[in-house]
Amino acid sequence: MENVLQKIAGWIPLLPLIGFFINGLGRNLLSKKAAGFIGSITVLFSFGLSLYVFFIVNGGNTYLAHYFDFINLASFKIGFDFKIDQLSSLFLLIITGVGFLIHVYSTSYMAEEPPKDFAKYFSYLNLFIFSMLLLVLGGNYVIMFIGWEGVGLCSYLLIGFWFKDTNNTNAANKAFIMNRIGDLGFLLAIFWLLAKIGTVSYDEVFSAVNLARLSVTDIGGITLLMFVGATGKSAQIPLYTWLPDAMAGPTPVSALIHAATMVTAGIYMIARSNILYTMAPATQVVVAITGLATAVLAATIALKQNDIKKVLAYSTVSQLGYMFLGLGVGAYTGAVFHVMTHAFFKALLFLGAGSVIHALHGEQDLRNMGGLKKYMSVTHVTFLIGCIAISGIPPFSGFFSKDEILAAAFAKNPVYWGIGVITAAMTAFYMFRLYAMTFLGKFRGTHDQEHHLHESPPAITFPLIALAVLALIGGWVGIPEVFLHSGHKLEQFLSPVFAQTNTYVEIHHLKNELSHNTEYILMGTSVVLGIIGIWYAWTRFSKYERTDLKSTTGVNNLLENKWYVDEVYDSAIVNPLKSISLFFNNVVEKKIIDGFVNGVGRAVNYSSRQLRWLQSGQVGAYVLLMVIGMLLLFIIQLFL
Amino acid sequence: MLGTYFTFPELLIWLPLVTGITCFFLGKEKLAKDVALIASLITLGISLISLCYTDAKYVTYNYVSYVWLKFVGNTFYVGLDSTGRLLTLLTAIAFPMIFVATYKTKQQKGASFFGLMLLMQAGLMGVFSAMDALLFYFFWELALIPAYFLCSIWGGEKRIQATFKFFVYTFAGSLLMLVGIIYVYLHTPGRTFEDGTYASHSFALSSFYTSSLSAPDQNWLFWLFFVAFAVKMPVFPFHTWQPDTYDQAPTGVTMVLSGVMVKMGLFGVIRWLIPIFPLATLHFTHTVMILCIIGIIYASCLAIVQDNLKKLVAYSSIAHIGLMCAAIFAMNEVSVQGVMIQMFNHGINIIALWIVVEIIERKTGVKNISLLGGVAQKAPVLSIFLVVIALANIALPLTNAFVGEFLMFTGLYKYNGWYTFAAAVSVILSAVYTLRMIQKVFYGKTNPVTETITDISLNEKLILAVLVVVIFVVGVYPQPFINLTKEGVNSLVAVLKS
Amino acid sequence: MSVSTLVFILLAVMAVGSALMMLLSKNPVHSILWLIVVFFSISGHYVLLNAQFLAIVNIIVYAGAIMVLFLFVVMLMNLNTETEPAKNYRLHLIGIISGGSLLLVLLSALMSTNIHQPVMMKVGDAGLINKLGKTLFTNYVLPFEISSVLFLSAMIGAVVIAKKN
Amino acid sequence: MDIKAYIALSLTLFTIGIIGVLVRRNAIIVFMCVELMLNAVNLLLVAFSKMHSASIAAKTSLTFASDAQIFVFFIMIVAAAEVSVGLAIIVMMYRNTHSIDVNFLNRLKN
Amino acid sequence: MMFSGVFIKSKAVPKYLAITGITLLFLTNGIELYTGHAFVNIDTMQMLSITGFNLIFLQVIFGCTALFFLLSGRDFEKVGEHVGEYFALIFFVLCGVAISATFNTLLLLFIGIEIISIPLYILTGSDKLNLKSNEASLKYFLMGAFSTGILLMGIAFIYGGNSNASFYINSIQLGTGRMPVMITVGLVLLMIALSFKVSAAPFHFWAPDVYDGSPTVFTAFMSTIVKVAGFFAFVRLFENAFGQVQGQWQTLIIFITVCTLLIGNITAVFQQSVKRMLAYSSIAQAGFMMLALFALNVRAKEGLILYSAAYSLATIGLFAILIKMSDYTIEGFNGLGKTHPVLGFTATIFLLSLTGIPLTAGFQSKFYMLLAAVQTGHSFWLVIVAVLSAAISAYYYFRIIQAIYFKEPSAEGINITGISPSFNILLIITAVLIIALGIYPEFLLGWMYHL
Repeated sequence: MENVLQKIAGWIPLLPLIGFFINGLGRNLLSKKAAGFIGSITVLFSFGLSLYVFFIVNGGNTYLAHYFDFINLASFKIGFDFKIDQLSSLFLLIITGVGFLIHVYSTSYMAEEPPKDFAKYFSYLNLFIFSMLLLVLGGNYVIMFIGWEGVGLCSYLLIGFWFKDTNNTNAANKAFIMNRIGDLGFLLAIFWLLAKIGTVSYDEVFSAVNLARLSVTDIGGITLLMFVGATGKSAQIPLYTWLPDAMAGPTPVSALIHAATMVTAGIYMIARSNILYTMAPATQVVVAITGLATAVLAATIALKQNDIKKVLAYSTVSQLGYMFLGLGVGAYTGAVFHVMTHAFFKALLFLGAGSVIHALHGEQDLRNMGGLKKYMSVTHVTFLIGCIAISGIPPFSGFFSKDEILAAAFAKNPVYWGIGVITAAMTAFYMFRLYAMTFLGKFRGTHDQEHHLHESPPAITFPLIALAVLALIGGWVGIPEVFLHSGHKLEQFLSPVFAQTNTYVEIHHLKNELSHNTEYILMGTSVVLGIIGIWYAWTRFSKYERTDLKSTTGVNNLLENKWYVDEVYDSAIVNPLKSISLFFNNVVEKKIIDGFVNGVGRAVNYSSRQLRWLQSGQVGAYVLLMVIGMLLLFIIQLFL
Repeated sequence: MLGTYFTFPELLIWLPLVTGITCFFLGKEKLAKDVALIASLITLGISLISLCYTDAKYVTYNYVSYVWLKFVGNTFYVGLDSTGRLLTLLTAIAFPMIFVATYKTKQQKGASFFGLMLLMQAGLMGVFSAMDALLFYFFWELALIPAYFLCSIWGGEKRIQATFKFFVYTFAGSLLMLVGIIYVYLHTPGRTFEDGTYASHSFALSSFYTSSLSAPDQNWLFWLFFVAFAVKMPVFPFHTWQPDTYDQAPTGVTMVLSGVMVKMGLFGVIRWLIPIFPLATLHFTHTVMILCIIGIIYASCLAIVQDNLKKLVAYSSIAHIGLMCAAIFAMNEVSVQGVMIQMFNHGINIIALWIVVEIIERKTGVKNISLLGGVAQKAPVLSIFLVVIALANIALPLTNAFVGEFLMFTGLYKYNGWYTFAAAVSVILSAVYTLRMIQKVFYGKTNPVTETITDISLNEKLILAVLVVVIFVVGVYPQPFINLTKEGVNSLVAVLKS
Repeated sequence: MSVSTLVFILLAVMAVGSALMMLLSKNPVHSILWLIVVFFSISGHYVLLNAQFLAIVNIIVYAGAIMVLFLFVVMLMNLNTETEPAKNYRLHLIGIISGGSLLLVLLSALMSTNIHQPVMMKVGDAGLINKLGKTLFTNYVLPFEISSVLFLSAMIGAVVIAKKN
Repeated sequence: MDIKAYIALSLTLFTIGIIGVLVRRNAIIVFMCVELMLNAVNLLLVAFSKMHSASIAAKTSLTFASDAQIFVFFIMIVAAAEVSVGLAIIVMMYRNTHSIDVNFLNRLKN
Repeated sequence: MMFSGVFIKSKAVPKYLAITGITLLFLTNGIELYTGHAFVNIDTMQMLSITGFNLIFLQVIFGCTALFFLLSGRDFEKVGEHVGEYFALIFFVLCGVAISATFNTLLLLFIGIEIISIPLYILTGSDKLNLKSNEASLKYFLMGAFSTGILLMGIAFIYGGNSNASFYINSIQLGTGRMPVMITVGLVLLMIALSFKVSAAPFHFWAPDVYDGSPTVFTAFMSTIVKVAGFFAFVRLFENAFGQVQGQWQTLIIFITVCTLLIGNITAVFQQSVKRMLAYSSIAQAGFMMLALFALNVRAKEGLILYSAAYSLATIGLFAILIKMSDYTIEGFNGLGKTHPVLGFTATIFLLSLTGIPLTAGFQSKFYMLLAAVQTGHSFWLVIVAVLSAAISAYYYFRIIQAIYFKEPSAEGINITGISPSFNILLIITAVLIIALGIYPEFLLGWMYHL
């Protein structure tokens, strides 16, 4: 069993890698069909393997697969290990599953690309799957970091996929650099761990012995640095601005990387090191507040966006905020749960949006859409499901996960809950604003667009349907206690992962239980607020007409310009860096240092020119100088 | 035969030296080119073979010593320890790469070009295998002089001034080192030679290690040596010769300079500075580190605003070297191990980077980032290679540089967290300038300059492919290299423990 | 205050005085003549020191040969009139000062010490010609031989230089 | 008679010679000043020889004392040789430039 | 040995005879060095001391002179028609060198130096119609005579202070503790006079002008052989006579050394004429040789031998090339490497050696000097000054190398006359000698300990 697991676990990431190589090297030879097929099939296979692994793990046995020594020194040893347990297997399913659907979707969505780029696209996509799997499978932080940077690279490559346009490449650079900042935090955390306890493998780090060796400041510092990493990857304040720009990439990419999988890496990491966070309450507060703030901020911005993908992007950011809130208040299961559901409905929404954009030949502005209901029914229905799910209306999946987080937040601090619920309402509002502006009313686009309007091909609709189903039922694995005793299958499934935390919580009595009534009340309020949001959006935008008069109240500008965060960053960080570099280059380097070096040479030249005048060419002068020299010597010798 | 008549270090030194001298007399460039290529390949073969004989029982294969200058107790004493082995391997790899990569580029008086190149190789080999201070100094200069001529004869338009600065700079540095060597020499115990003659002092490395130097002496001698090495590396305030020289030198030479020659400085620190002046080292660690870290950030910032592709690479190299130097002075097993492996990796990466830069410059005739763009459309293969190499240069995981930098940072962190934080900023900055370069050069729309550019030829593909393979092999499975250098690391760390 | 002392002082004053005159006189011929006076007084000193041979040689070689040679050259170039252009007085001042201070330094150094060795006067046969002759041709034969080389070279040199071409 | 007197005297003459070399520009005069210096040396040497013969007359033979005088003799020889060459040079220069001002020829400088 | 020198010089004959003469001299000297006893045994009353040290030095001198004759013997005709006389004068100088290398009494030192100087006055002025030459010889003569006066004054005081009244340099009574004032004064005067002869600052002023003014052939001769001979005399005198009170006069030496190094190197930087530049560089090299005087230990003596060989060879070779050239400015060398590869290459070797690049004789000599200086164990900063000035020297030497290799030859090319194959071969031989000395100097130094 063990070595079977080892082999299988090895093959899961290996298959996409192989796909990457085939597509990457043979991209001039492969036809589109072949490339797409290879790309998808490899992922499909690894999805199958993941399922297998999942069932084994569900059987209760986890396994640490050691392949070879990555780095092996006297003072520490980093193995190339895979950790196969509940958490990783769950993520495996999400990644490969959603990944596969999106591959299929892409085969049709990217069809216009020339075969070369088509193959390139799929190779990138496979590479991404590979790195993501590495990230979640990694048996220690270093392997996780390898995947961590790998996904960053892939998102960079895919955002800049259409690199002829400088905006895209700018967005790509921004994404990579912001991620890099986060990665730095992560890296430093790893150094810290190595310096303190000389190991990075999960099992050893979380072993009681090593935890005992870590002081409070250590844990606090390490967790904070890791969280910095998470903010980079998962687009939290202050490093979230890259995600909206990342929408420059192809839509499936946005669905896969920037909604379903990569951006949840941060959550995965924190969930993975849950015990550390549980032991660092200060960090938890930071995480919770950051998450909450991000959720609110992003939601507010999303209210005013007119680019369909931008809206979704901001909603992603805000949902991620939710997850972090969950992590911050210790509801790790809830966070992971939300990751899952979010993966379903957000991928769905993005793909739906993609389908719309595809139908409108790249039109992304909501104001030029509307009334698509009658043209593309499948997309419309699935999209609607997605919207309801995200708005947290039971029994759709979003409800359960979001509710769990909110409940835990309330348990920790009612204020969290209050803000969270308001955000939820906003979410409902802007999602349905989006829905209404897209599908309701009458078409506001140009005529030939209207002419070509059509439902998307099956390759696109099939994933939509699949995801819609998941978005609908995906939440039922986590039915809260209040409804159904031991209905929370997911919690039971994941409990081994969070066992340490739970025991710790037990010991220190950190958990304060909520009575069932309060839970009912909370749910009720959130649902009601959600519905209010939906209703308001419906009434306001179902008959939306193009109006050129812009409402120019301060708040409006603020929101439309995303709180001017980008501008602030530019003026606070980017430009200063540029100017100081220029200063170094033009002043310090050229003038001071090099100036000094050349100055020495010039000094020699100058003194040479001066000394020449001693050589006056007149015997009298020479003798005089000699006599003075004699005088000097005598004085030195006789009187000194 | 091996071990009795010949030893690896001798072969590695004499082969390039002899072929180099012969090259001068082969009039025709083509012929000289081929001879040089073959010779360098044989050298590579030898150094690869030598990897199989690292074991202690092969000591006669790896070490040899003849009496040379009896009066001053100097011997021709060369040997391959683990550090030296790694760097000689790097040298051996570098030259054939360069010869193949620049195979197409014609230069007048080619024969002497290749002759000088081989002489330089001999010098480098000598530096890395010399076990005698005077010998070390000889080779040190022997490596410098050909570089000077190569740069000044075949360099760019401002070559003479740039190279001259480089020369005087390094020459002054090494003279100071010479004085230092003499001073230490006079504090070494006497020795009797194989043939019975007695010298009151000796230049042998071993007796240098056992020299009786008081702490105050060490403190100023340290700087005499360090300046020489710092100029070569170069460390922050002594670096100004480098960008100009790299910019002006012919690319083949630049590859050697940046790929191998800078390692001379690091190597010198590892073998000649720290073990001889342990007290002073401990005393000045912080000073040096702060210099290095300033250098890292400073150079990275400069790299951000460079328009000249070559200067950009030069500054990035300064940043990397600064990190290595800092890591050496952190002086724990991890950091030194990192440096060892990184010396090799940096060599590979920067050479690969230069090859790409050279191709671009040759194809477009410009080296200004601002004038380029859209190359990726015209030369996709080239751009893929560049992206890979550039990412290796910024130490992305699974590339070789990641291993080195990871270890160095870890070790540095063990030494002092704050330094690590400061130095690690370069991780971000390096991403900034590298991506900027990729974007400006390869992405975007094509312009008149890049319209006509064609993709790379087979031999270039071959070389780059080899290098990329090395990059990934070391990046994914670094353990063999770590084992290769372990012994050296331990010995060095042991010196500092005591 | 013996008579010899008196003579010494007289000769000393004479030597120094005439040396100064030699220095100051504008006309080369005059200064040559003054120099001859100096030589004579120095020879006087030799006599006083009972080194007759040197005294004689001094007169013959210097005053006789060398000075005449000088005189001859000067006449040949008929420089007897004032030819030296207006001098640079600042330079002179510096020269005199430095020279004087050199003298002062040396004197102060030498006089401060307590060397009070008497100089044997009017006695001792060291300076007599037979003694010198013996020594010269026994102990000092080698330098004597070598000096011939010197003369030879001087001769050839003079020829090379002076020969018209 | 104390040796100091002689030292003083010859040093004075010597310095006068030096000053002459410093201040005069007529080559011949300068040369004469050099001769004066030599004579000062001669005088001093003779004085020293007598001094020594006074001090060590008792102990040893006086051949020592005559060393110095021999030396003086050689000095004269050399001086003579020098004069011949020197005057030749001066004459040559006069031939070419019709001047014996030492500063007249001033092509070589810096 | 000496007399063979005297003997040959007496008939003034053109080049070939001279060469045979010098080779004869070389051989006799060599044989004597090898066997250890002279041909003509004459009782010199210990006025000459024949030791391995002196003999090896003379060997070097004669060797260099032979090479000098071979390389630039032809160019004597350029100067004037008295070729025979020139050779004769050079032999006189050699005789003087021999004396001043082996002298044992102050008298012979004085005479030796005079025999060196007087012919040099002539040689300097031998280009009679050239005013520069005249000026040079006049300056040289006047200042030389002046320094002779100082030398004599010094000797006089030494004699006066020497309680056992003699001129033998090893019999000077220095007393215990601080040496008597008269000796001190004499010593300083001697030091001044000899520094003048070896053109050490601040008594170097004559050197640039004289070297520049005199015919290049003779400049080559006197800037090398004569100078090192002066040094040899200097070192021997101060080692044998005042060795044990070194501490009392080292300050002066340090002062002189530093002045020489700095003034020589720095002033050389700006020179445009190679000839004049070499004059200054010779001063700079003198500064390095002064280090031997500063150290006065075994290494110093070995270093001095090595230095005289290395420096003379390189400079003679360089001058031999320079003589062939029409214009002496650095631009004159432009593109020499292209038009005359052999000349260019050898010139580069010579320059590298002068700079002190390893594996050339120049490095070994500098290395020995530094070694000796450091060995003294005090005033280390002097050594630092020395190496820094060496770095400066690289600056001006390499300007010529740059001209040779990196500059394009001027349009009409370089007009160099009278390059015979034999000349090239000789140059190469010289270069090879330099390299050989650089690789294995002990081949030469071993002879020191042969006797």
